[in-house]
Amino acid sequence: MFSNPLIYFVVIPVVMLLGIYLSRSMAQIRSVAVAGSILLTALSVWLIVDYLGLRAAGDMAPMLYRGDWMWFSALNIKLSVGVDGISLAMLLLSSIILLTGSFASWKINPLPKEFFLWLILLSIGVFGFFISIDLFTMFMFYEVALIPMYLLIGIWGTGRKEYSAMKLTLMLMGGSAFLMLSIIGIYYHSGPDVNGAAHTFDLLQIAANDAIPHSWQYFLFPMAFVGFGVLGAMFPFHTWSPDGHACAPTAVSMLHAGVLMKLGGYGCFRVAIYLMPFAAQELAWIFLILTGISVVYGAFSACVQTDLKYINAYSSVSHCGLVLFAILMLNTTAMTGAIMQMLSHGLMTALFFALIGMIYGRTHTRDIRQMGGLMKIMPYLAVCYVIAGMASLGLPGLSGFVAEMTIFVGSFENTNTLNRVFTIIACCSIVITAVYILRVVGKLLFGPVQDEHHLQLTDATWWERTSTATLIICVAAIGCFPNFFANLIRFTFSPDIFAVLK
Amino acid sequence: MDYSQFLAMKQEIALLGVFLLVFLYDLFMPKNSQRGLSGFTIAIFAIFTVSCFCPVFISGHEVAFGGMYVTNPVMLTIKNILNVGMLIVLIQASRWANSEMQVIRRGEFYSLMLVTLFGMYLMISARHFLLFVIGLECASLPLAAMVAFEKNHYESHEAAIKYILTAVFSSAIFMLGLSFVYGLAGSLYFDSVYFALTGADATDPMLIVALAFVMAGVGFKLSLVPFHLWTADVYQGAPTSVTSYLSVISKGSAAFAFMVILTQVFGCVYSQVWEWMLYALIILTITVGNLFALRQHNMKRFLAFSSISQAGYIMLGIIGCNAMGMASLMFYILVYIFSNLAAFGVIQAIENQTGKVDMTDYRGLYKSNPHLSVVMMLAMFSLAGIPPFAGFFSKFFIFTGALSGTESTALYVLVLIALINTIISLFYYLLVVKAMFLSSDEPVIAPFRSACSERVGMWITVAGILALGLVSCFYNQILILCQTWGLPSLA
Amino acid sequence: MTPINPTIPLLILALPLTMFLVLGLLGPKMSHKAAGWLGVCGMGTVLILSYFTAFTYFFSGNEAFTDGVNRLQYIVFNQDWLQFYDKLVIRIGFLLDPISAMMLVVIPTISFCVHLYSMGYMEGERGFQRYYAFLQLFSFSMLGLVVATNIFQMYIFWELVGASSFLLIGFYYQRHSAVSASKKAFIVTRFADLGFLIGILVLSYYTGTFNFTELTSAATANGSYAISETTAFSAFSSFGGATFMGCSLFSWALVLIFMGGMGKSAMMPLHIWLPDAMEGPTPVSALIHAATMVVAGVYLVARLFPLFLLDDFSALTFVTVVGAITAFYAAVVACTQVDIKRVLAFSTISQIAFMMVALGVARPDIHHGMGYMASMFHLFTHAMFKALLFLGAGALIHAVHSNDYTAMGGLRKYMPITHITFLIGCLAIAGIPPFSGFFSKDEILTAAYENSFFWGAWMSMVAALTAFYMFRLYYMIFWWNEPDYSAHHHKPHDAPWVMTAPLVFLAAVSCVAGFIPFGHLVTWNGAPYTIHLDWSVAIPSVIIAVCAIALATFMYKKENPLPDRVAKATGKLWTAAYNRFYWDEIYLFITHKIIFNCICRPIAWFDRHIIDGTMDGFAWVAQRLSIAIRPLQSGNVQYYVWVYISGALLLGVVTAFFMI
Amino acid sequence: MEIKLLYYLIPSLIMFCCGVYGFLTRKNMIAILISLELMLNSIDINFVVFNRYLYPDGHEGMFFTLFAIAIAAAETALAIAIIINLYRATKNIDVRDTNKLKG
Repeated sequence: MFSNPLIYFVVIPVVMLLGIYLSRSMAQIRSVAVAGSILLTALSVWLIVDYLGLRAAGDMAPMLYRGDWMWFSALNIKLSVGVDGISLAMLLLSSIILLTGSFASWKINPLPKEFFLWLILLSIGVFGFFISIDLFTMFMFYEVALIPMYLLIGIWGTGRKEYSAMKLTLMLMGGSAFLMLSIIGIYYHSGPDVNGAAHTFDLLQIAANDAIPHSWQYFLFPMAFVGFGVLGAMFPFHTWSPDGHACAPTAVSMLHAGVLMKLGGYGCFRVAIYLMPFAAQELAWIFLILTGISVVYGAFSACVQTDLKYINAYSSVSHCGLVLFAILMLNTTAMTGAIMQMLSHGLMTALFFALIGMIYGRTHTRDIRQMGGLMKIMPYLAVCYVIAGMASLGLPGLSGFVAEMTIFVGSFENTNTLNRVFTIIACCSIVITAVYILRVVGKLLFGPVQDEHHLQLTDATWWERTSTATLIICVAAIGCFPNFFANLIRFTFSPDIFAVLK
Repeated sequence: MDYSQFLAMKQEIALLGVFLLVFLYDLFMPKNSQRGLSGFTIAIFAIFTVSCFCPVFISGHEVAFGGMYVTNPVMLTIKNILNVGMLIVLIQASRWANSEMQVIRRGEFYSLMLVTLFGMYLMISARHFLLFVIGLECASLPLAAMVAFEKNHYESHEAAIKYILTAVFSSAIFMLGLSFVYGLAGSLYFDSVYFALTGADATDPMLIVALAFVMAGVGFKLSLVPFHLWTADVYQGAPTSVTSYLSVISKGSAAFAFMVILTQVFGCVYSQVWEWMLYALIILTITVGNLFALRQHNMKRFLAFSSISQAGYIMLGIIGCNAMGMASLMFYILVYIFSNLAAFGVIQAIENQTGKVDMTDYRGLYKSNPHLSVVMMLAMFSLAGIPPFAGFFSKFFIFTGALSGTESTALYVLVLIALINTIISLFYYLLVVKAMFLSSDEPVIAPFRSACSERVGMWITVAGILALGLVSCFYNQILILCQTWGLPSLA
Repeated sequence: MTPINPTIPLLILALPLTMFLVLGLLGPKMSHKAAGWLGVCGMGTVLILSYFTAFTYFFSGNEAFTDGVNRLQYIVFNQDWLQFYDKLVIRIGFLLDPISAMMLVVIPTISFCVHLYSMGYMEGERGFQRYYAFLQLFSFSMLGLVVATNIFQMYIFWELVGASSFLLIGFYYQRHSAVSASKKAFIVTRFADLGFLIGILVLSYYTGTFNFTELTSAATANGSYAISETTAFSAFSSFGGATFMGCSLFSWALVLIFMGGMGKSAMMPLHIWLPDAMEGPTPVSALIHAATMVVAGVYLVARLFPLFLLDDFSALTFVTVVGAITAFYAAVVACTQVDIKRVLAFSTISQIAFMMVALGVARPDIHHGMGYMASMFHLFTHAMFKALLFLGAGALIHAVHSNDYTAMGGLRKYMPITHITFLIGCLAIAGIPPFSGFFSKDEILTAAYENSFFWGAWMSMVAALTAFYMFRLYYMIFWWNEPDYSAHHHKPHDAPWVMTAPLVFLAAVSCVAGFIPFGHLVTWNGAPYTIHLDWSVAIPSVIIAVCAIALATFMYKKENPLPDRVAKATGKLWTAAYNRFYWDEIYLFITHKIIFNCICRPIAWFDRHIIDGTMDGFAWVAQRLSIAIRPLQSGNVQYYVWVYISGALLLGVVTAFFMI
Repeated sequence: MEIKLLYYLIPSLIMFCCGVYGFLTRKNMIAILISLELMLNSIDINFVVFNRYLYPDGHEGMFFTLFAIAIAAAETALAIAIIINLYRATKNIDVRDTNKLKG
């Protein structure tokens, strides 16, 4: 079992949990967290390199590094792991954000030990989710990732934290209620497994069987899509996002917006569309409308917010909406773009939240009307903010651009009038994005200093610099060398693997 | 008469032996060594519990007394599950039982408890309604005495009055239903009734009313809505040890018995009649239980309503009407015992120390008593069905069990309603977590070290919460047993 | 043999980018001087390299660049950057053809001048290093734009120039006006780029390619590409006559792409950002908002010109109309402004519109597509003299510390070099021979008259206005009445050499650029021809220009009440022109009143109260229900039993009812 | 005159209903206990007559009745004990006053 490299994505965090539990000082906690997440990052980088090598050598299996261990034999529940380029990209994203999040929580107070314990428990859920290809295991990890949010926001958050934490948890659990039903439904219509069992939770097997009756797909697809869509902040199930993000502590916002929301998009294509191609084709239009609304609606809402985190949360609604939107276009290019958008948005929004946290930590306000001219006071953070903003509004050379362009080009491939219309509507979001990003940049960073007291504030410390610089480098890396990532992702979206693309 | 058939009842007989030992110890030991009673009881009950897993108890399908009594490995297992729960309850109760107030009545407490367990054994193993009724009464009447145990507390008396009156009323209803069944089927043997009803007209109003009354009678023990109203009052008024006993052991046995009755006696009229009745009961139970639990402040009362809604989830296992449903039901009971007892363990520890049982008293508990609050949190997460704790698995399996082998959309809708209810339940479980962890107030309860027995109880329950789900052998084993031995007569 | 070492073009792009990164990351650690000279040297190197490249292209006569008759397109390198699917690939490459080679001359020249000039102009400014970093970023983006091998590369760099323009306009970030101007510039051009993007999507969807070489030209034997009407026609026919809202999709695509050009080139109605963009440092205005970036729109249309030709001329007509209206509008507004940079800004708008009109009226059958050549020619000469004018204006502002020409007057005595060079610039733009503007503008007018008399006359009128407002400006600054300069701590004087040297150089170029045989170098299909001045157009336009100058002289040479009287006499019209015909107000109304207040706010409200309210509503309902059913738990055991028995009976009765 | 099954069942039903009615309306707990006894006894009648009239071959109903009587006795004894306990504590056995636990 431990010869499979993927298992270490769960094992390392578990060891980290133990290490942090045994830590006696803040320094030890930090070193465990940082060392562990560096290890995870290194592991995912190594796996990507190795994966590309295997693919280049002609390995055409849909998933590599497969491992299957029977768990609940009676229900044919297995602990199966396996990754393709998409999961690898997501693993890399998660480990980078965990790393930068650890740096961003360098001085977390109070209860640092508990904070990191929960944070890493959350990351176990995330990593586990991305490596699993067994629906049950996947779902289990999915829920593991959800619940630490409650405590992380509730204890270390700010503002109306108890309300927000509760709302977030309940809404996400509401989504997973639909999801659970859908998963059980899929299970009972999955068709036989290779080992002779009547039903299976194995994603690849279910997709290969393609045995879910069409009438059931009509029922199960919306369930699964809405279930994951809630986490993907799909309109109208997105309202947990602004409140939740606004109240969460920095690292949690980072991890949540950066990675956890990606679980939604990932699940949508990996479970809903992958397993139920028929319904995906038939019902895509409903969700296309919803996600199309998400895209512009989030952007318009962000235009009038005054709280930095709310702005970013609504912007996340818009950008994550674009992810789901692209997935629903059901063609290779758009879906590749969706994954790139996930990566891009993950990094970019983590950067945003990190910066907002750092600014908030200094000024103790997130209201843009009470701040101004920060460029003069904390140039490093301000420049980073501008870069994040530029990435968000899709400046070439940064990650947002390549992702959005891939999505738009891909979406336009779809000749359906509705899709076309919504593609053009979604395109409009790039203008609105520019509006709200520049509004913030103009008010917050530029202009005269609003508050005399702010003049005393200091610029970023070394750990904050590390955290933000890492993210910026990643954002720029995707933006400058998109083809590497596109090729990593595209393999999965071939008609041989994704029935819906036929 | 062939006395060898008593051998089939070896578990019951062993339990009676335990009962007698405890009874005699209480009767004949000098007063100065009375303090050893609880330790003695725990010890011999632990031996009994462990030995029940030994091969000597394991047998195939055995029948005694002309088919009135049946045992098989599935029943052995459910009894073992109850034993484990009982053991934890005993351990947790020992501090309370050793307190000055209870010293003189300790013997009765243990004896009565063992007798109720004996009654539950009979309920589980009965294949004749006479034996079943005896078991039922044996399981519920001594409980009334136990509820009334806190002689100096008015609440205890009121709870006991409510319990005994409702219990008798419900057994009257139950027996009225049985009389109708007898009138229709001419026998009280489960299988005879089953065969008699096989050809019967399912729309016979007499049958339907009989069924409703039988369901009401067992539903009382399970506290299904609308037969649940006694629950909260009794749970609140009873001594906490008794409450925890009521909420898990008594409920667990009743759930199993309910499944046996519905599937093995009325199985033939399944789809026509009781399926819909059960749907209604489940939806009502889960929803009403949840809604009541939303606004409770007394922890015991809160857990009472939570246990009502949990009973609704347990009922989902019956719907599948097959081995998987049964296994899920048993597994659910097992996990529920551990989770709920963990919660009650914490409540008891705090109540014994400070006398506080209100949720507002739990504010800031993490600051003063981190371990207790972590145990409580795990219990709440497990009850709410959060992975990786056992509750998640039991919930997932119970839903899987409910939907196994069905294409019925109505059933999916039912499960969806149950799932949506989990959100409400999550809300109120999180309220407890919120009080303990999120509140920035100064803790109400000062730091203290709980008694050794309480800690042992908590360790066991926490181990259960962590291990029962993640370690797959428990469920796998139960399911295999159920597939081999459970529900033979059903399609 | 490769016709050109690919390292050189690569360096042309890589060097400014490297400089940007170096100056951006290490700049704060450097001294101002070091950073400035690093930037200047970097740009100097780029200048040399691109001159080398351009001259190699034009004059080496290599068969990759010309097949003996026509000039060819040559791709130096073309690297895959992002693949969408098998055919549709974004590449980053380097295309050499007449117009890109011409731009390779224009951009580094102006950029270098500005770099040098800024050493003096920006001396001691906070963020000096940052300024140079941004200049390098801009140069990189602009160069990348012009050498783009495919439309998506162009779009990428198009966005990048937009961003660097944003950063440079907002350079004085503590000034509100600068911040809002930069925001406006970015958002308006962004809006235009939306059209561009959708245009690209449509075009690439039907033609299946982004590459210019596959859209407009065909490969020749030696690996180069020649403009080919056949290829363009196949791109056109790949649309299969698809229509949308009554117009062919092909027209839509072109018009949408042109919309991007309208934004960048400040055509009506997307021109509003350019005058405000003058909030940036003046050298930036010279570089970005006069000479290079703003002509990107013209360049874009020129790039896709073969496609525009195919669209039954309807897209070209659109271009012409937009250009003509803009030219006139901007000229009229320029006559009334008092801020010298604004006058120049409107003049820029007007001149770019000239180029647009030139493209719009160009037809291959009229004088070898003369309009195209004229447009590019004007682009070239305009870049030089407009940069000159802006840099001159910068020197003036540097001297008197004000943009407003009421604070100026009689400066000819104090700043002789500036005065002479500025005058040359004015003469050039007014179209007085032998200055460069005369030649290029004359070609445009000729092309316009060839197309139709109406356009010719219209543009002649605009040319007259141009001469008038430029000399109004000139007189107001250098003559008119001398204000009291003693308030300043020193008298105005000429700038240091780093600032005057570029002025002199550009003035010299403006004097001689008109004699460049442009027709031999830049034509729409690469076929060279010789330009002949059409005297029937040239002589009247010179006369008109002289008359306009005379009028300006009459009105503005000495302080007199005539201008005020004229202003009063024209009344509302003058006020409207002074207020730029209220375009800004209209935009403000639309964005703030309509979009912000009628869309964003309601949506935000809707989200908080309706959507979120619904979610909270569920919780509220649950709580209310919880309260509502509370009496059920009354505490009375008889009541419990009552519920029990009625529940049991109901269960039975209802079931029985449904069963029977 | 032949005595039919129904002649027994109807009084039994009436008895049961009286019991229920008594339970629901009496204030005194002892009276409630008496009502419960009525209900239980009516069930006994049911069993006996069913056995006698419908299934005269066996004795299951009879046996059940015997056990039911015993159980009823036990229940009553226990209930009375608890009522006495309550009476000692509060000097009041009005069922409507024992409603402190609610909500």
